[in-house]
Amino acid sequence: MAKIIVEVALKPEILDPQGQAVASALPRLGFTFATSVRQGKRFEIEVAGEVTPAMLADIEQAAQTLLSNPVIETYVVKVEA
Amino acid sequence: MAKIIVEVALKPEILDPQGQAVASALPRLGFTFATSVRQGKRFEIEVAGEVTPAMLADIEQAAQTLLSNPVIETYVVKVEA
Amino acid sequence: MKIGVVTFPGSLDDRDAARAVERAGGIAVPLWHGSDDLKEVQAVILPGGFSYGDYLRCGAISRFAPVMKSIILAAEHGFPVLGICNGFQVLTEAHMLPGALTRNQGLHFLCTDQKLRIENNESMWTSGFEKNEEIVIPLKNGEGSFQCDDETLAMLEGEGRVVVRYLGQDPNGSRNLIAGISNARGNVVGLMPHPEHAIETLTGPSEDGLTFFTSILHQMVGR
Amino acid sequence: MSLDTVAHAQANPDSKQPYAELGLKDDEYAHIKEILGRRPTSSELAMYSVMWSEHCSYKSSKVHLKQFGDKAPHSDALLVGIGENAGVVDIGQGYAVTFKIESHNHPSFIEPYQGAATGVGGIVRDILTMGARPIAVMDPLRFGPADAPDTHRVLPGIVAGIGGYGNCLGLPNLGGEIVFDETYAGNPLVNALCVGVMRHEDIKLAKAHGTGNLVVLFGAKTGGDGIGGVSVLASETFNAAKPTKRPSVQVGDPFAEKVLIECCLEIFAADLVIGIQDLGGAGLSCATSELASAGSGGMDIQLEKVPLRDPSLSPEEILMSESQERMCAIVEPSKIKHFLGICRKWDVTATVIGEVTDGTRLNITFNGDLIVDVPPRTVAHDGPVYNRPFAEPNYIKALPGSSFSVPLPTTPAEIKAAILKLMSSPNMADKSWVTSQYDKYVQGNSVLAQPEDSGMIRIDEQTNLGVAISTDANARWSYLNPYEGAKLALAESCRNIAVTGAKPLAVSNCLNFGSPEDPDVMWQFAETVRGLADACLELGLPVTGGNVSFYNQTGTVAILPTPVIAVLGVIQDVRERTPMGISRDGLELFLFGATDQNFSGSEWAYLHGELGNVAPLSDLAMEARLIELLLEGQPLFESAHDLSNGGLAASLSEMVLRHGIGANVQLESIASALLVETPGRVLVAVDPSATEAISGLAAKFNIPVTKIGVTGGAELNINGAAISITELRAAFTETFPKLFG
Ligand SMILES: Nc1ncnc2c1ncn2[C@@H]1O[C@H](COP(=O)(O)OP(=O)(O)O)[C@@H](O)[C@H]1O
Ligand SMILES: [Mg+2]
Repeated sequence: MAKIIVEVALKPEILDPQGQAVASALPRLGFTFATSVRQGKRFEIEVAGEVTPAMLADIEQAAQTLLSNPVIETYVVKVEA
Repeated sequence: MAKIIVEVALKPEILDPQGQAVASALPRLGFTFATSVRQGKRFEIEVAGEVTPAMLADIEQAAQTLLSNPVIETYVVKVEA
Repeated sequence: MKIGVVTFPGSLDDRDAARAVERAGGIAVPLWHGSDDLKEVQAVILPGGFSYGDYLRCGAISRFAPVMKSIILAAEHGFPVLGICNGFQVLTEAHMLPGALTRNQGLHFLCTDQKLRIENNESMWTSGFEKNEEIVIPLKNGEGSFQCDDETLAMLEGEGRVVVRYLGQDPNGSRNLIAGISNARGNVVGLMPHPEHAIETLTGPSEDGLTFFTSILHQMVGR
Repeated sequence: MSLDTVAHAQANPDSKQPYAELGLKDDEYAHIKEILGRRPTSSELAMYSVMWSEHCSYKSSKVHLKQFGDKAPHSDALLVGIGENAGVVDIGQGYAVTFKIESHNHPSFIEPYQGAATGVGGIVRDILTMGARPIAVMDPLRFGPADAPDTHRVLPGIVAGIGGYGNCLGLPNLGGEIVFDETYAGNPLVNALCVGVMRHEDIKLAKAHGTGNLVVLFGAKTGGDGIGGVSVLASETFNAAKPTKRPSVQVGDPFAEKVLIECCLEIFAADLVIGIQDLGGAGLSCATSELASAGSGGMDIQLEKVPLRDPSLSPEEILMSESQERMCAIVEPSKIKHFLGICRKWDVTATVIGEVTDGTRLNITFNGDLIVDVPPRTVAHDGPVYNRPFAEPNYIKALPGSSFSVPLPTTPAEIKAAILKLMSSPNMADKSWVTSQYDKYVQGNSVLAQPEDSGMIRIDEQTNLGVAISTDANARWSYLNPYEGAKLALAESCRNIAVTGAKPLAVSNCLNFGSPEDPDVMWQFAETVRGLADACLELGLPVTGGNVSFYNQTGTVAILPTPVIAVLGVIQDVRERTPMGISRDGLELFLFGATDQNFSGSEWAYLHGELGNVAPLSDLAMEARLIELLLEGQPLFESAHDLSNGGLAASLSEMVLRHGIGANVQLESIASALLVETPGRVLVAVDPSATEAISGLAAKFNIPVTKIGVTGGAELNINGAAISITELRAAFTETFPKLFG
């Protein structure tokens, strides 16, 4: 049983109110380390059996159409051990 | 300028309706690869200067108190190149 | 009888909660999130809304507000606190109540007239109800699904700390249809539905909500 | 990087400029040169191009919209009329109400959630700008066929976006419309209405007065949002090498807007602004030029002071950015400290970016270099005006004669089947899948909300003064006859107000059409405006403002002409309002108004693939009498419901479903009476003791009345066709969940 991770992030030029909310909360709590925060999504997908190239192509496709919104987001697919 | 990633996931025993919605949408779109899907969050934090142990301790602390809710979530902190 | 109503940035139902307090016969005192001064109120309501936009987790940022420090401290000594919707979320984030409120199972914001049963009429905020009384008040939220681990659930049920339960069709996937709970002492109560929107039939589905506010006023007078 | 300063423009008169790419015509560009006596700088070109666009200048519609002023009836209620951000009407007791409706159609097609969300954000800022506290929103929507794949992409996103933004602002959503039609398939309509309330003395205007007063920009930081056209310019003229990657989508931040609202209201309460303007389309270009143009002098702006989210923005882009959640205020120097203090309290970024001058020019510098030097009026108010050609389209001439028929039910079995078919069709079915995603309770003053005929809000808790609002359009009638269509939409909206017991007071509108360059569409538009202006005059209602949305088409196919009319009414005591649902057994049902046999444009015809030929003719004198009847008879009515789409069948079904109390109805000429949509009709339920009073009313106002049945039981029974409420409810409620999950 393998695990696929799809990370979805807002394109850098798109406003990220969620990340901003975190960025402005941090210093109020005394945390000064961050110069910027962006918030994205992370999908952990368990797949049965081996990860084949055909399956990866499918996952790419799903990441592009369902898991992310290409108008405002980008995605990365990663295969975990 | 370094980048820190904090990944936050729902604990396995906590209901994840978003992940479930994705899991049931996939086969409707003809994607049959997934046996389970969980949806989590991913914070990309840019920090100024080098990542010191003191800073990492701070980030741990922020991840635990602000970025995640230990009642329902777990987190991982990663330093990116 | 003075009851404080806290305004966080993004609070929405603060004026409604104040109106409910006044209608019940109390005096509503506005409290500001940025000040730890509780202005000598005898109880506090954390109202509904989207504090800080609720972009991270609902209530996650508000719980660090200066006013919360005072409230947490006072509550440990029996000071009555009612968290409604976002207020409930703040209370769980602040670990004043167990569990957490998560995304509705249907994944949509849901605004509906919700049937409920009062499971516990011994808390400071529900003492005016009959036990097992059935009421209808609005439910409106996107993240109202009450979740906790099995052990916590057993404890809440075992100690009778489930204050209000959903009746009829499950609105959001909450464990054991939990709509509201209290702390062990019964002074801190969190509710997902909105009693402050059911205080007159002109603008709400019933007047059932008013009893939450008259309950606390009677409790305080009795002291 | 070289800056195209005024001096540079003077020294290089022949530099080629990408005016055509920015949407300016040759003669418009020549006119700009004439105004300035030189070629514009790139910043000036950017400002003119966006302010002279159809969207901002109303260049195709202006000549027609004039009628709203020319034909305006006298109205004592109008405190601020057309021309400001939103009109303001007097509702008595010292209260003023402002309302406006605007479109966000195209952005919602591109990115449904954010497009709809920012649509709500924009209209709310227009209302706030007038000095008012926003108190409610509404959302008339149009989509392609309910089962079309793209509808499944756009509808859930648009609904979630409207809810996501409006709920987070704490604005109850009181109503709207959801209509499906093929012509909206590639071009959904997202119109958003906001209403706000203030005391008379708190009305604010977008004017920059007083030399030395400060120009303050406050709210969100400026990013590269929504400046597509202008990035063309930035990259073409200067630094083609720079990677200008500007977002194609604006993202709304409702929390930022919520604190902006509270911050503004506190600033208004302390009387700290001379003038104020929201930043919407055309951003800072629009706000500065409009404020200066409406004011008494000139204005100096130091553009480098604008706080940026994206430091790579060029001056042209800063001027054009349509970043959301920003406002611009004119503040006296003595009050600036107090002003900035309130902004700090709410964590709102506020920056002084310039001042009002005693000159006549809008001067903008960037790090000391003069990049804009224009007469503000030429940018904001003296844009081009077109008399676009229009002519009656061929399709009108080609409408079929009388050869149009739809099957009509007569037997009980047919009647039952017809009603179930009608009430489960997407246009008629229960909309709670959508409306339950909207908060209708917040603020605690919602007296009526969807599915009632109009939304109603209590304004004053002591006196129970309130307002009612309704939005309506009937695009199929408008297609058949745009002049009558507009009149009928206004009549329907007024009727929706009057059935609740409120008196119609003022009108706003959002006119959604195809391309103005198409003479057919332009004719539809011209006829619509003529019809609406005539109808407003006849009913004595002022138009307080509105919005025009052109270019709503997929390829060469225009949407149905869709003038969405919003009417605001006043009710002295909201406790007296009449709801639509049948509240108890034993009431008598009366139908006011006459029923004819014209099925053109009706829902029943649409369900059979027919449009018909002749739209109903409006009878506004009768509508006015009906409104008076409703207001006078209001104490008698236990419930009242307007007849519109789906005719009597739909209204009866909706009335019995509201509280699950049935009715027994007997109709003559059942076949047509049940499903025809003759305008000017209302159904009321009254106690039997009021029967005589009802005939008295009907006689007094010369409106036909028919007793059609009594309430009670667990079924809707029409001429022997018995439909159990359970069955009817199932048909009515299952459609949307089935379609959208
Ligand atoms: N269809 C219309 N009917 C009446 N007034 C209109 C109409 N369309 C636009 N207006 C008026 O023209 C002015 C400019 O409109 P608009 O550009 O939408 O305003 P804003 O700049 O506030 O967005 C407003 O006062 C508006 O009310
Ligand atoms: Mg405006």
